[in-house]
Amino acid sequence: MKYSYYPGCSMHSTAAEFESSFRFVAGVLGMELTEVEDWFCCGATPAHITDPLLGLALPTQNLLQARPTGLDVATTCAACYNRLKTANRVALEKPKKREALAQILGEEYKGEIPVRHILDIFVNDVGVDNIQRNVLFPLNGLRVASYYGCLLTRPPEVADFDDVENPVTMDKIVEALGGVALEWPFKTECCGASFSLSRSDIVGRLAGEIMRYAKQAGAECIAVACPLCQSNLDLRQKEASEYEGVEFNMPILYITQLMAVAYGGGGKDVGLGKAIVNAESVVHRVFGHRGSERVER
Amino acid sequence: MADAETTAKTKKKADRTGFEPHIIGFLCNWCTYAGADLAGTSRIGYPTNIKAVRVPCSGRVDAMYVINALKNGADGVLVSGCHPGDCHYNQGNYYARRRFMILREIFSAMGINPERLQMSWCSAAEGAKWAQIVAQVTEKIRELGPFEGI
Amino acid sequence: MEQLIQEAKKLLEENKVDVVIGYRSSPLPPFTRPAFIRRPEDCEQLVFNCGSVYNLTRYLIGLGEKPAIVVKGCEQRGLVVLEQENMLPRDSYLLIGVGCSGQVDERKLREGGFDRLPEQLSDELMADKCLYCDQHNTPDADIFVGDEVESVEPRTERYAGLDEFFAQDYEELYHHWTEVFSRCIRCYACRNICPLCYCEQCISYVNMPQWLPRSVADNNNYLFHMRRVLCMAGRCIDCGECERACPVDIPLRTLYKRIAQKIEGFFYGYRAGNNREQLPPLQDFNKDDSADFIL
Amino acid sequence: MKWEIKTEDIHTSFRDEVEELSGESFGACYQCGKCSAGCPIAFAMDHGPTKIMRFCQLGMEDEVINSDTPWLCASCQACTTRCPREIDIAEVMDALRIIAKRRGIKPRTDPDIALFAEIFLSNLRWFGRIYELGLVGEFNLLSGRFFKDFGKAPAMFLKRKLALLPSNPFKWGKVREIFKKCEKMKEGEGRE
Amino acid sequence: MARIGVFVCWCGSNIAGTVDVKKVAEEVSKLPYVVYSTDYKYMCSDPGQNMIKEAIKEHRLTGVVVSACSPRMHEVTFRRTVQEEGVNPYMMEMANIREHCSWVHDDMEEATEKAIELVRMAVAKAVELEPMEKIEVPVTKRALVIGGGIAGIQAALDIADGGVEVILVEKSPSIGGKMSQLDETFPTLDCSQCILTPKMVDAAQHPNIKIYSYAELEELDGFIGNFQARIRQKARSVDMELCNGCGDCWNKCPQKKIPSEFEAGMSDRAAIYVPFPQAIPNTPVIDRENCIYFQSGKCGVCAKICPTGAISYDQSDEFITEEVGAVVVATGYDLFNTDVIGEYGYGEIPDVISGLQFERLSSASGPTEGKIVRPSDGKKPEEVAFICCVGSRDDKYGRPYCSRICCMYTAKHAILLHHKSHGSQAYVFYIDVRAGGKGYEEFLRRATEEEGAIYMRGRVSRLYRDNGKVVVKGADTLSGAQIELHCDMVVLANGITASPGAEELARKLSISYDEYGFYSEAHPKLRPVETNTAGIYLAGCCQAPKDIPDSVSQASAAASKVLALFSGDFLTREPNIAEVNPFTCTGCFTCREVCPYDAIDEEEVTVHIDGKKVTRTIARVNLGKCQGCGICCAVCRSNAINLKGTKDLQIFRQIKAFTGSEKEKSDEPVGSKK
Repeated sequence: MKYSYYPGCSMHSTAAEFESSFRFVAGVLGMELTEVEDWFCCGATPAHITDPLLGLALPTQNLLQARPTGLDVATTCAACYNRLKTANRVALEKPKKREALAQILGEEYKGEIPVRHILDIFVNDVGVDNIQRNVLFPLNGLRVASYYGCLLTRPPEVADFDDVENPVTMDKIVEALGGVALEWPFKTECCGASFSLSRSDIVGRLAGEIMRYAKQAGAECIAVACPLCQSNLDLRQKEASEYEGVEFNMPILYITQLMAVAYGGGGKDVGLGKAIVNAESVVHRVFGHRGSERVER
Repeated sequence: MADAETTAKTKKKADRTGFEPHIIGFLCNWCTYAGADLAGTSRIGYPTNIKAVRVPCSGRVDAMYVINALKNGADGVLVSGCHPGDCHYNQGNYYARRRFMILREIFSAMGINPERLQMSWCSAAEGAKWAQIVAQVTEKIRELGPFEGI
Repeated sequence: MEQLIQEAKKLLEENKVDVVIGYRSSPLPPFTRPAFIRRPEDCEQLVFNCGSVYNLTRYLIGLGEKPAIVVKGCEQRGLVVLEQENMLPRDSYLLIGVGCSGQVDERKLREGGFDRLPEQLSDELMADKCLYCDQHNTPDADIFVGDEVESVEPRTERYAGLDEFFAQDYEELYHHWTEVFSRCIRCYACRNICPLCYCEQCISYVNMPQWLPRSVADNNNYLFHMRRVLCMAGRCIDCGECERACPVDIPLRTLYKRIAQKIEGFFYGYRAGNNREQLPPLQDFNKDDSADFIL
Repeated sequence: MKWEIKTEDIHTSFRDEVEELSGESFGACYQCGKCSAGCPIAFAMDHGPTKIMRFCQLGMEDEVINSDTPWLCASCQACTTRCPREIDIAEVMDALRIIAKRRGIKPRTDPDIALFAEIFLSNLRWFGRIYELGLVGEFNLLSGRFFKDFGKAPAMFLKRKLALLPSNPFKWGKVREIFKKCEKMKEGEGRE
Repeated sequence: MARIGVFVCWCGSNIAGTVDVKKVAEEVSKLPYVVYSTDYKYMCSDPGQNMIKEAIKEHRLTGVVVSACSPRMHEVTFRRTVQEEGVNPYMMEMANIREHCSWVHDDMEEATEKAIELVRMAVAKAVELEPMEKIEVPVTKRALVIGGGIAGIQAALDIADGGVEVILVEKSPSIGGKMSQLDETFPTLDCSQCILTPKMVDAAQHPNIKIYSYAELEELDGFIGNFQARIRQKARSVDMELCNGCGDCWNKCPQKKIPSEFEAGMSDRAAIYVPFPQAIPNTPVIDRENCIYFQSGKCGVCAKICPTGAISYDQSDEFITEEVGAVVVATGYDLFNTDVIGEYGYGEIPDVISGLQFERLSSASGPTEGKIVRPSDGKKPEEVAFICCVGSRDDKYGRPYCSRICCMYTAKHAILLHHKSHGSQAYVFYIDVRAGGKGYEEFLRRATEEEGAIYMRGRVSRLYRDNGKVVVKGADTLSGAQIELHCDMVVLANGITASPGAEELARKLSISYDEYGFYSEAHPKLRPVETNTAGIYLAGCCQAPKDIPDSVSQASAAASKVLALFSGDFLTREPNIAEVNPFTCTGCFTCREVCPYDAIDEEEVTVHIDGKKVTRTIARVNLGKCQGCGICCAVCRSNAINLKGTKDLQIFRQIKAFTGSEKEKSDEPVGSKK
């Protein structure tokens, strides 16, 4: 299994633990990753809400840079995934825009490089059986609310690997790791990450509701697959708690971190200590008190 | 439209010099023939150049009819049927469309101006459109001049 | 060659077929003649080479015997058309497939002043249809004999030169074709050799009404050939037999191919004989067909 | 809010402008309200997305471009995903923001929202990848919230969540070139 | 030798004002075969018609050309005229010199010239006309009705009352259809079962109706008046003669955990079952897929317990062929499958139910005996939301059309909730309320004014669970508010979709259907119960969504069409249909590919070729099916198929006559332009 890997900006900074745990997990599962040469930011939401053409040109150029390898492009970040997939769709379906882009980029891109989110790769290429086979430390019935966020499955014409209203890929992985995947209603509700810095009042309410429902379902932690979701839910937990009037203390973990834990990854790989909300409770649930040393200090 | 009408009405034969095309029209019974009847009932004038042959469906019109019309001295041929989706026989006009699309290509390839074969959709409610079609086709064929082929 | 003979023998010995239709050598190598082999011992006569130019499928309709037939890749498309037109069910013959890397063009050989073939059949002497061939090995064969031809890159485009030729204006084209067709002596060789001309009574014989005047005067040849183009539209597989058979060298393929080219463009890439499931374009329609020419 | 609409108000070029930019057609909207019903941010908006769509249908430019709604849209695409007429409402919101910007209008209740996008892009333009400390710092500086999130920064440094220096150097000339060409194209459109 | 008479009509000044009719008559008299020509003021008047008759006698005319108005106006008149004088009616041809000439041209010289040409063309055709006889097709006076819902029952009863035998085929074990599942019906709130069951009994007891329940149409051959229907009687595993319907079998059946189709899954049934107590016939069937005996070979309880020995495990499907002359298709509809709308969580949230499930909850014969309770815990629902347009007017789910019944049944549900669950509050989320029927608007007003339903204009975006309640994320576009309700139960007003297998049945019947699987009527306005295949009629929701009164009306309309068809012993049809020349037909069947009516049959003929006898399969036109479009003729390469009344030769003559004579050359040479 060989892939081009487009990490996206967050993976090299705020989501360093996503990067490290993903690379560890990829190694365990036998995925070979080649980073897209000289990749740069996909422009995320700000680019396309400012200038739609710019919002397409940036991801398209990245895909052009990935093209020589001929491999599927794997991405971890939901926003990057959405932008790259959209670029593909435009290249395939909107010849006028494709031409305009070719003019800007000096090269025509026809949407030939498949863009895949790692959840898609895990469940559909690696397979749940393989994910399960490699487990060394089962999650011991850890109750996990899988939170997909808004961009991973929307719009369904762009993001097409899972059900748009009730996605299940992450839940399948959690179950395979020996955890309990919780049925809860806010899997795809927006957490307001785009207002993370500018409007913490909005974010407080949105994140608060998500956490309330997770808690209601009995979650011990929330699993995410997007750096923006993670940092937003993690960083804004104070505001969320204030809005709901409850102290949540809800660890927000990347699904790859949970996988890395179950595969026996070292502290550096797992990177549990990077979250602002302490994730020690999770480690205790899996390893008992022996596991404390796994948390990187 | 208005122009076509005035052309038809003002250009009395006596005033005209030059070429008057002979055009044969194959009209489907259910739409175009009825549309032409409506033009009559509504007294919408048009040139006399086209003479109609009533056929049940534009799908009935054999490509050989068109070829033979030209062979026998017509300067142009018009095939007119129901609008897509309105064919009395559901699909005859679709077959006709393909047939005459190809026939026009054969004409082009063999050196006959494909514009000598015209095709139109005209419903039973489109009397005015029929008059316009006649004027338009007559004008087109007039521009092409007499056909002296085959 | 040996395999062809052995297989043919087997078929006849086991009474699987009544006749094997193939090629046998002629006094004018490399050209061959059609062979109808009914006895196993005659199978030795069978050959296949670059002079096996005939399209033998012409013999199948109304044969009245169960045949096995040697068919080149390009000609197999004709069998598909005949099957679509209910003339020849697929199970009525056994298809002996061969690999063909190109056939010699008699006319080019003649015009080139060769009295015999050079060792290697060069592109200059090859039939036009072979230069763009993308089906060197008979598909759908019941028995394949000999070696498959490795894929050879087509030397020319399928419709090479047509756009340039037909860029002439109508008047020039008209004069070209009237002149060309004035040579026609109405021997009907083109029709008689065509594997797809199987009408019980050709329309050119019908006289009530007389669609096609029979005399060669009055540009009637032009009319006859226009009707033939019409007949071939969406059906011609470009086996080239009509042109080969024409005693006065009328370039009929130019017209047939031009229409095939247009049909491929108009009707979603349709190519006669490609797919038995796909209806021929004039027996089919699509609501979204182009309506550009309609007033 | 406008209480009176006259013929001349309806026949403005505004609707065309938005349709052109977004590629969506307002005729398709039958005002079922599903976009407003499912919008996670609707509580903070002055008009729900359904109203905005209606204003666009009627060419009510002032109401639309002075509304907070497009600025508050989180681009979560819940509306787009669920719209029974398959209208990309999120795309319309993007278009409205761009048009508001063309008119030099800033979000009324919270100008910072626009600011964030601007800073993000200038970061992207100069560094190719997003240099997050720079982003937080610059944003707080410019928005006048010097000490906002101040408490969080040390924690994030300690956890090495915020990189101190821009990410590894690489050929970012291409990025600037894209920016320039896109701007040129936009100017070209403007002149037409 | 043809002897043609030409009659030029003045039509008062309508023609004579612009066309020199005298000159026309004179000019055409010079044409070959024309032995008589004249003109008259009103050809269609009695004296005019008599003139034609006289001339036929006097001049021994074999053919007549009437040069007057459009044939669409008076063709029938003049055909009758010549027929009365012993000339075959199809030997009359009209030249349209009014609509196509005098009314659209005003230069007399030109118009006259054109009129002469038109008449010349008509004469040319008339020379080649052939006598034709109307086609008489014998009619089998029996009807097949497919589908035993209210539409099928009504059609069957009406036809049977007309004295015609009816075969009624129903695919489920009982007739009754969807209507039997309903509680009360809008807008009068009369009990559905109370009005339906008497009709079901009538149908069962009618001497002219034969019911095949648990049966399906396998194949339909033939054509109008002469269909052969092959019916598959699925194996019931119960002998209908022996069974007395005592019910011991289904009471003792150990497999009782199968969701009941009739109760919309709200309760269970046994593997041997009658769908509901009033079922007709009241004979159970064994659901073999769920029967322990059929699945494992062990059990056999029902056979042991049956007092009459009616259980018959070794029954197999039987095939019956019935001869019928007409078919009424009344296969009904299915409810939109709400599972696909992920945001509504139907199937996952137990208290989100379908409209039909609400009917069963509310029905006195339903699983709760008419007590409205929520499925999750059996408690009374205090707050109930009703969501309209679920799977209707929704392009996203491929259903852009309005299902026409949901607005009204939702209003009914709100009223029933108010009646049967006191104090419960109904919230109705709608986009537009469509209440176009008789008494419908008043019924809606009743729901809001008297029964306290709160209507909110907005489509609901999402439903999810919160502490035992269902959260409804909605909106009210009238106030602009976003709405979040915590409800006890949510009822989805499922829209109507085509019944499963509709396309397959359509192919068997060779009728057309739209992109949603609803059957296409022959004309959307003027032929709403016919299909494009003669002899096949439509009733009820298989054609498009409709409510009970509309379904019943259409069923009665279809029945009257059938009875009209059966009013004579023969079906008379115009003779202008295609015919095959067996000598020139090659048997390529290109004609069959293009025929819209499946009217080309195969025929074996033996001919001599080169002294050898050869048997060939050639085309033959089916007299019952051919509608005379002539598409086949135009695609036939050997022109072996021809259309009577528009034969190649006739058209060819017209072409020649148009151009053949003095072709006008222009005064100036224009050159040989191509």
